[in-house]
Formats: sequence, structure tokens, C-alpha cells
Amino acid sequence: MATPDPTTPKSLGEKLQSLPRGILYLILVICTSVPLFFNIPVPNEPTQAAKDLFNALNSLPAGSTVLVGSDWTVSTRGETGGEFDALIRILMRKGIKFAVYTTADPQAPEVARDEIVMLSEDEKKHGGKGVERWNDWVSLGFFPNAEATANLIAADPTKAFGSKKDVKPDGTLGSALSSPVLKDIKTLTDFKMLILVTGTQTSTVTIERLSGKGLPLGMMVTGVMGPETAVYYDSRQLNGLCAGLKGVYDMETLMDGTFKGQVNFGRGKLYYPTLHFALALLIVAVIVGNVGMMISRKGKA
Amino acid sequence: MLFAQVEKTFWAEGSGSSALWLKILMAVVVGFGLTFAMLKLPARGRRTLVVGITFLAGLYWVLYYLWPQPLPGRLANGSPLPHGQPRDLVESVGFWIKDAQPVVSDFANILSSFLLGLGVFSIIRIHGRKLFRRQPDWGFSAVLFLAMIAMVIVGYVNYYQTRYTPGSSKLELPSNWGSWQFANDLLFNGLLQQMDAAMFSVIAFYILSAAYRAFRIRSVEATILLSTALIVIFSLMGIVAYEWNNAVAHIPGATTGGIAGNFSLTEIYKWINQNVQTPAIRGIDFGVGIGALAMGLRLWLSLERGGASAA
Amino acid sequence: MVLNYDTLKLTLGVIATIGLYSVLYRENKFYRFWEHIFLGLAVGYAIVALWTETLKESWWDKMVGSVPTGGEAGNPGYWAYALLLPIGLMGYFVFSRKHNWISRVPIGIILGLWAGQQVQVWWNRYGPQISSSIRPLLPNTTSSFTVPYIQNPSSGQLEQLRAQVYPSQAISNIVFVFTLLSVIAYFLFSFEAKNRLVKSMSLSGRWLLMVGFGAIFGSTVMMRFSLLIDQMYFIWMEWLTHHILGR
Amino acid sequence: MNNVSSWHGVQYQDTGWFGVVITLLLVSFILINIARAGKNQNLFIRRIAGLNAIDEAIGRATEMGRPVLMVPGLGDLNAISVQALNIFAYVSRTAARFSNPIRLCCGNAAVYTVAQEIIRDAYQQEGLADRYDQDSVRFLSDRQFAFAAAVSGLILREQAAAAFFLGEFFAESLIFAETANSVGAIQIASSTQSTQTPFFIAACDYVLIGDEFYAASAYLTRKPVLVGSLIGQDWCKISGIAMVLGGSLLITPALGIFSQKTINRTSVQGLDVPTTVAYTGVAAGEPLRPFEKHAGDMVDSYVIDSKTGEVQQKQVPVVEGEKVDVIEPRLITPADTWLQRFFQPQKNKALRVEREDDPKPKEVVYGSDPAGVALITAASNSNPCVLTATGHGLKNGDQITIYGGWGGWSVLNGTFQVTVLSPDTFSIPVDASQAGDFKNQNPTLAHEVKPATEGEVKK
Repeated sequence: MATPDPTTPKSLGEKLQSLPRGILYLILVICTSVPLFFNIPVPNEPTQAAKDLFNALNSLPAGSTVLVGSDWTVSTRGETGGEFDALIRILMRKGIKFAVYTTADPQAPEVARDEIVMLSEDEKKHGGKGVERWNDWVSLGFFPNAEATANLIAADPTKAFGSKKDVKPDGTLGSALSSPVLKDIKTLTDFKMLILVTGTQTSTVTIERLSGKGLPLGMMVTGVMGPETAVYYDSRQLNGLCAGLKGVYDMETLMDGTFKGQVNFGRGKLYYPTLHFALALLIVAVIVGNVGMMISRKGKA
Repeated sequence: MLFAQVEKTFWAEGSGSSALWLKILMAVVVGFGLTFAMLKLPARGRRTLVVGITFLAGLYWVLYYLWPQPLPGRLANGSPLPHGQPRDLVESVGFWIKDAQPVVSDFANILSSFLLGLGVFSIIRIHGRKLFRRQPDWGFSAVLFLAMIAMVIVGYVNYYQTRYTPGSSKLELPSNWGSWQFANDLLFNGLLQQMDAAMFSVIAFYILSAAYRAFRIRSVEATILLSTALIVIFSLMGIVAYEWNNAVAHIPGATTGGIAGNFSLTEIYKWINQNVQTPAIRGIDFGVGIGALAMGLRLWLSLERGGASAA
Repeated sequence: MVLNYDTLKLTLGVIATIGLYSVLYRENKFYRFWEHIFLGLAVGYAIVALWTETLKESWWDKMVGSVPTGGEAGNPGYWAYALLLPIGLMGYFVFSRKHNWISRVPIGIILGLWAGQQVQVWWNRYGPQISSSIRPLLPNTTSSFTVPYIQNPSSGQLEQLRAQVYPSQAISNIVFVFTLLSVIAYFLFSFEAKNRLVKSMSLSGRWLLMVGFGAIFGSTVMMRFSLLIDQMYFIWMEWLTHHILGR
Repeated sequence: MNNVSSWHGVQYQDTGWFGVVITLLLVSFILINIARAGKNQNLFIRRIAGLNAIDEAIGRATEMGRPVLMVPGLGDLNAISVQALNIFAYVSRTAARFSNPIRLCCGNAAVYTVAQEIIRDAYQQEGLADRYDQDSVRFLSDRQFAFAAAVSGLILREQAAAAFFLGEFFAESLIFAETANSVGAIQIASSTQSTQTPFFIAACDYVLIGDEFYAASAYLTRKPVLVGSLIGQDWCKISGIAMVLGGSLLITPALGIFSQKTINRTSVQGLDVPTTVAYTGVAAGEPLRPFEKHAGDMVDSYVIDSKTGEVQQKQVPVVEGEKVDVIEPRLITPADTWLQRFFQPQKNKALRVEREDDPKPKEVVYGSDPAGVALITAASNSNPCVLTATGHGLKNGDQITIYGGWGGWSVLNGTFQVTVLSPDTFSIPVDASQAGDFKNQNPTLAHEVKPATEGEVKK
């Protein structure tokens, strides 16, 4: 659109209709940073889907092994990162072993690894056990072909992960299958659950190929993917689902109810209230624009 | 334990065998030979050649779709079935098409990777000229080259060290990293990935200004766009949704299947999503799919003169 | 303030982020600097990934094969892959004024393969969509407007529920089918929309499109904002508070 | 499989002949019309707003003496990017006439190669080859956001006066659109990614929605080939409309085309239905999936009067060859299942297995699920291992090949000689005493019988 000619003085209506971007952007920065420093309570009723997911996780027996699909990277960290944190904290506290695999992005395993290490440190700092690679969790790395991988995992995890190696505490490599985490895994159902944290379409791939195999399936997706994934939750192909920032906050709220006095709140509690300010700003901006338009229309009339 | 290699055929030679290297060498030589032969090709032959090659390439997938594939020689989980052997021409062709599939699927990918050099060349030419002709902003071109060279060197050295050096497995753990790993981590994770995320998040600003400008009750369309967007946004705003849904829940029968139950914000959004958004998008995609099909046919059969199909 | 590798890494990241954000105010040298760094790194990485993520596995390894190693079967080498190299390099004739047509050979192959696939995948892609768009349009019961709510229904009851199209479902289905059809109708090009029906169809098609687009816009906003918030967190918390102020 | 014709292809088991026929039908629609168009030149195409603006945009750029920017999206080299380039060829031809500078930024090297070619041609056809500057067509980066940063930098620095964003765009679409908008460029945009279209609509002056993008070149050039194929596409869309509308009317029970239908319901894991009914007012779930069972298995059967939705339930055994449908939360009528046969790529493929002495072949079925739908339903932890397979119809000395065994039970995978113990059980010489619990490791196993001569036998 042509920028309005600056020489003619603007009426209020025109002013309201053409606020300089700079100002808008500045306000947005403020709206998205200032609330981060305050802890603003937002009433929250976790969705049934999130509750189901949390209960499924919470009822896993200690020492059992779950499979974690980590298909997110820095670019969607705002949502998936929070979900991953919540998930891993729960697993750590319940003493559940987990194997992390990726079918989306060659960088994802590294991102997941760093996140887990960071969380483990944090848990230890607050008196938790934390986890040790190889003994409590293994990184199975990146699998190029999502469909084939899902099929193979369903058919025979030992085949799927057979070639994968991971680092022992002494720094040498060992076959992931021989690790304490996977040594008892013979078939798919030896995993107690599969939780997929994803910012891409690997969700549908996984559901199509791994649901209904007697393995409980949980999913943590971005806000955009929420509605389409909810369909599978309604048809009970998913045992639980948490979507977007709301999902993160739901998980944290639920954790707070169970793990009293531990670090339960993370991105969710920080980001969710902040999100409200951002969205509110958007709505206000739209209103201002329209009011401006009406005023100037009146002016013309 | 050792596994035997599959038996040698005309196409397959034992890995590392001199026969293999010889054949590879010959293939390359012949390939380049043909290329230079093509330089001599008369103008008439050129179009025919390109059209023919294009057609053959496309023909594979069409056959793959239409030619009857023999009933599975092996199961989804890899265990073989007894009769995986062709009985007649139809089936042997079928088997051939089936076996070729994983190979052919890679072609496009490999070929376009070879073309990357052209892209890099374009960059080098543009910024190289700026740099050496000292055109305005030549400094930035220099920066670009530095960054590029650094990334290439660090990337490959790190790749080599983490793959092909003894004890490379240790490098999995940051605690054992050497300077190359740190350099790689700094350039790739510290900068490149971080800048990706930064640029991705810039969109938030643009969404704000775009919404501010576009969402005016100017026309019917704009109004529809605006109001749906607002409903959805509200349903995503925890507090609003929370209060609204509570209010709804207090309508008698709402939580037990009464009609009112459908008017919680989340349900409304879900309904729009499933009964308007989905079919609308499906409608567009259907048209786009047909368009792609038609375009595909025109390219495959080189029906358009000029443009991208063989001139 | 903790001086270590992480601080350095984060600090650089923050400066880069601010550099890229600065374009929001106006194009400036600082942005230009980071833009070119970004480009340089991206191209550099593309050159690295070209081999490490594409050619090595999908071309070289298949061409030269592999010898058996502990526990892993060896593969023979398929020499014919070597032919792809010259074919690919034909693309470089594009700059030649005389022989640029040769560059159409690899292009032709790539496009041909793509085109053939369209024919192959079309039905698998759209068949299921068509089928799942086929829905009963009229209710066969009026016992209740929406599907009655039953706590843990018996399978018999479930069948009952599923067997019946309740008015609410019928309405939704009609909306669904109408939306789909009118949108497709909107994209008919070779007809003069003289006929009133066609006209109103395609008009409503356009409006329903806008509903869909509005919904997409709205649902995307949340994600985009949370990514921005995450960046802000990265700057203010991870970097400033934790590493610089060392809290 | 001697008596199965070699023309009996797997892919036809997937989608049936229906899918193939429809596809070929659409293809012929397009080709026929292309042929038709070759003859008569004046065929109608309705007005497409965005495209009339192209010349206006270029004209404006010329007045301001500022470049025209073109971006063919981030996609690989395929029809989408080629189509974009064809439109850009038109744009650059006009620009060339006004000797207006152009900038074409590619995010993919292969696309860049074609772009060089096409744009140079465009200039040559205008007889202005000398005005063509190779660097006006550029490759920037194949990394999404690096590309985005570079393009917006370029827009701002060169103050593009007209911007064309046509092709495959993703999240970066808004970055381009808003940046171009901020320098007051006229923008004409289109993304085949319908999820990005709203952002273009919000930020751009003219947007080609979905299919209009493919219609564009026909509209601009009026080449008979293009116009013809456009008409062909319309035929395809109309047949799509017909299919959906016709199908919907067909399965609408109240219209009473089909009044009654027996449904055999089996609960298959994962396809099993929710135990509590979610709120409706939302259209009911996905289409059902045809699913096959073995003779003798008992399944719940419901007689449903689809006019009234009356349901009676009873238990019935499956008869050989009879189809069993897994019910998902939606109405089923014969027309429905009938349509599904055609439309829905079947998830389960049937595999024929014959024995030479067996005139009527026996049906063994396995699914996309590798473990498969079973013939063998139980196995003993003993040596030899005793297997249960209802009505296996084997005779002593037959060889069977078993596949799909998991975990401890992978010992069963292979070819064995059977000793028949009863019509439903037989044993094979395998020590399965350590194999663990059969049921939870192998919901099911599939096997097939081989003529006694073939293959070596594991003893």
C-alpha cells in the first residue's frame, strides 16, 4: 500500500488508522518482555486431554522404560520446549527410564540432549535425582525416513534401534540395546508408553503406524497442530494430548498438584500470561484501527 | 560376525574391489564423453533428446502406478515369503519396477544437489565482484565470505573428527570436545540456529502490523476474516476461554450433552475448524492438486513450447 | 557475570538476534552485517550438508558400497550411480550462450520424475479426502437435537448412537459439504457466472474461504507470539539474568 | 500363487481399479481439452483480478525507476516453481520493454538454474538480450530464514516498487509481504500452501488464491495448450463435485435409497470407539476402514435399520470370504461401505495362498500392521511347539512358513514341517519353552502353507 502523503496534516481518524509500525513493534516488545519478570497468576482449568496425558505418565511404574519422540528444534522451542521440559521432569521424578529418538530433523537429537542435561542439573540442584545418560536414558539419534521408521518400531524395536550406538559414562560407545534402558526391550509393548513431542507432521505419521498396537500413545504438539491432533484424541487413538502454550501450562499446573514443593513451573507459567498481553495488544490494535476508520468516515460524511 | 555380500551382478560389484572402481571410472568417462558428444548435436536433435529424457523419467512413475506389481515378495516386517520369484515377463518387469523404486526416488535429490554449485557460484560472483571492484557495501561481502569459509572449514573438520578419527565416539559428550567442536557448536548452534529462531520470531511483529492494517470492517470479506480470527484468538486466550466456558458450564445440561454444551468457545472453534476450515482448505487443495496434475502432464509430455519444458 | 564458553555463545546469539530485529525499525548497517553473516553461515552449512547429509549417504555410499563390519552386513557398490555426476554437471552449461540447452537434461529428468509422480500420487492423496467428504445430509431421527449424552454406554447403545444421524450432525454435514462444493465451484474458470446459482455459489464460496482463512490466521497467532516470547525469554532471562547478572 | 494371474497387481488391491480409472479419466479430460483448444482459439476464461494488476505494478515501478522483485518461493524444482517462473517470464518481458530493472531471488539451486534459462529467453524473445543481466537472477540461500533475511534486506535496500511472491511459501511469507509493504511496493502474491494464503491476503494488494495461480499463465498468454488444460481442469473439478454430492445423497439414509444393512462389528485395537460420547454439533469422525477376519471367528453383529436407526445385536461367526467392517463413529449403509471399497485405499491387503491339492484357495490376510491379522492364534511354551490355528486344514508333512514372530517368538519365523494334532492345532519342531508369553508378544501370527517340495526345512 502507498504510504500516506506526510505533507497533509492528518485527522485523528487517519492518525489512528496509520500508527507507525515502530510504535506498534515497541509496544509488542514491552508486552512480551515485561510480564516475564512478574509472576502473574492466570486461572487455568487443564483440558481433559492434558489431564489424561499427565495421569498416564504419572501412573507409569518406576523403573519402567518409555519411548520419547523428540521432533522439535530451537525454532519452535517456545511451545515444544516447554512441553519437553514438563515431560522430562515428570519422567525424572517418577524414576522412569527413557529412550529418545527423532524422525524430523538431524539437529533435534542434539537439542534434546542439551535440554535433558540442563534439566537433570536443575533437578539435582533442587534435591532431585536427575538422570545419567546410558543408565537412565539413551539417545537413539536421527532416523531419516519417518514412515519406515515408525513401521519398523512397530514391527520390532530391536531391529529399528539395533544399529544405534550411544555413549557410556566412560565415553566409549555401546550398542544402545545393551544399555540398562533398553536391555529388557524385546517388543514394542515392552515400552510402557510412547510420548511424541513434535512441531511437525510426524504426529500423523506416528499415529497412523503406531496407534492401536497396545502401546499407550501420548502427544505434545504446537498450538497450530492442536485441532487436527485433537481428532485422534477424540477417537482414543491418543491416550493424552497437550497442545501449544496452553498445553504447557496445563502440564505444569497438573505437576504442581502432584509434586509439591518442587520446580514445577517453567516456560508455561512464564509465557502463558505474557501471551495474554500480546494477544490483547493485537485485539486493541485492531479495534483502534477500526475506530479510526469510523471516525474518518464520519468526518467525510 | 560377518554377513556375506549379495552376489555380484553386472550392476553390482563387491565393495572396494578394483572391478568396481574400474566400472565407476568408465561410467564417469563415458558420461563426460556423451556430454561432449551432445555439443555436436544438431539443433533439431536437441529438443527431441530433452523431450525424450523428460518423458522417460516421468514414465517410470506412471508405470510404477499402472504396471501390476507382483503380490508381495516380502512382508512389511521384512520376513520373506516363499514365492518372491517372477514367473513371467509381466512379473519380472513388475519386480524390476518395484526394486528400482528406492533408487529412482533418490535421483531428483542427488541431481539437484549437484546443481547447488550453480547457486554458490552465483553468490560468489555477485559478492566477489562487489568485493574486488570495491563497490559500495563491499565490506559486507567480505564478511559473508569470511562467515562462509569459516563454516565450511569448521564444518568439515568437525565432521571428519567426529566420524573418522579413533576415539571419535568420545566427542559425543561436550566434556570431551576439542576446539573444532566448540567452533562448530558456536557457529552452528550459537549463531545459525539462533538466527533462524530470531528470524522466525520476527513474524510475530509482522502479524501484529498486518492484522492492524488488514482487519478493518471495510468489506464483507474483511469482516468475516476479522470476526473468525477474533473468535479463534479469544478461544486461545486462557482467561477469556476459561470464563466463557465456565459461564457456559453453568447453563443447565451443558455438561451432560445439552445443546448449550456446544457453545463453549473451544467447541465453537473446533466446530469451525472441522466444518468450515477443513472443507475450505480441502476445496482449495483439490483445485491445486488438479492444477499440479495438469501442469505435470504438460511438463511430462512437453506440451508447452518455451517456458521450462524443452524449447 | 560468568565468563565462559556458554556466556560467549549466548552473548553472540543475543547480539545476532538484536541485529536481525533492528530491521524492524529500519534497514541499517548493523542489520546488514548480521544478514551477511547469516547468509554466509547458511551457504557454508549448505556446502557442508551437501556432502554430509545428502551425497555421502544417498550417492557415494551406494556407489562404492561397504565392506561387512562387526554385526553389520556389507553392501556391494552400484557403479551406475557414477553416471549421475556427469548428468548433474550438465546443468553448468546454463551460463554458456551456445550450449545452454544441455542444462535442460538434468532439469528435464528432475521435472519428468516430478511430473510422473503427480499421476502416481494423485489418487492416494485425494481419494481418501473425497471419500471422507461424503456425508449423510439429512437426519434419520429427531429424538434429540444433538447426540444424547450417555455415561459409559453399552456397545449396543453406541451402535444406536452411531446408526442415527441427529439433526445437529446433519446440519454440520450440510455445512461441510456445502462449503467444500462452493469453494471448488469458486475455482471454476471457464464458465461465465451468468447463472444465478453458480454466481451465489462462488460468492458464498469466497466468503466461506475467508472464514477458513480467518481461523488459520487466528490459530497461527498463538504459536508465532509464543516464539517471540521465547526469544524475549532467551534475551532477558537466559542471557541477561542468568549469565550476565549471574543470578 | 500359480493360479493368480500375474496381472493381479498389489496396487490394485490398495485402491482397487476405481482409483486408477478416475485418475486416467481426469488425465484424459485434461488432454482431450488441450487437443480441443488447439482447434478453436477463442475459449472463455473468467477474469482474475490479481493478474490485471501485473502491468499496472510494473508500470508504477518504471515511473519510480525502482526494480521489480520476484520470488518463486522456497519449494524444490517442480511444477509450482516452474509455473511461478512462467509468470515471471511474462513479468520480465514487460519489464524488459520498459527497460526496468528486475530482481529474481531463488531459494533453490535447481530453480535458480531454470530461472536463468527462462528469464534470458524472455529477454531474447523481446530482442533485448543485451539488457539482460545475469545477476538480476540470484540464488540467495536454501535455508528458509537466511533466505527470508536476505530477501527483506534486498527489498529494503533496493526499495522495490513492485513485488511478486508466487509459489511455495511457508512461515516466511509474512516477512516478505510486510517488508515489501513497508517500502510501499505493490504486491501480487500467491501461495500453494493454503495455510499461508491468509497472511498474503492480510498484507498484499492482490492475492491469487489456490488454483488461480495455475490459471494465471493461461490467462496471461492465452496459449491454446494452457487454456485447454484449464478447461480440462474445470471438468475434473466438476466431476469431483459430482462425486461428493452424489455420494452424500447416496448415503443419506432418510432418502431411503438403502434402508437396511447388517454390520458385523469387530473391535480392532486403536480403531476401537470412545467409551463416552463427545459433545456433538461437530460432524462425526473419520470414514470406516474395511477389515477382514478369518472364518469361524465370532463377531458382534448389528442389524441396523438406517431409516430409523433401530439396532438389534447378535453374535455370528464369520463366513469364509465375508467382509467384516470396523465401525467408527458414523453411520454406515451399504452404499457407504460400497463407496469405501472404491474410495478408501484399503489398509489391509489380502494375500492368496494355495496348496496344489487344494482346489479352493484359502484366504490368509495380513494388514499394514506387520504383525498382521493372524491365522495362528496361540502357541505353547514347549518343544515341539504346539500352535493353534482355527481350521488350519493342514496335513502331516506339509511345510509352512511362519512370519511376523516377535521377541522370543521370532524362533517361529521360518519354514517347518508340521505334525497335525487336531483340526485346529498342529506342532512344529521348535523349542519355544523360553519364548515367553505368546499373547502379549504376538497378538497374532500369520503363516502360509507351501507345497511339500519347495524350500529347505528347519529341523
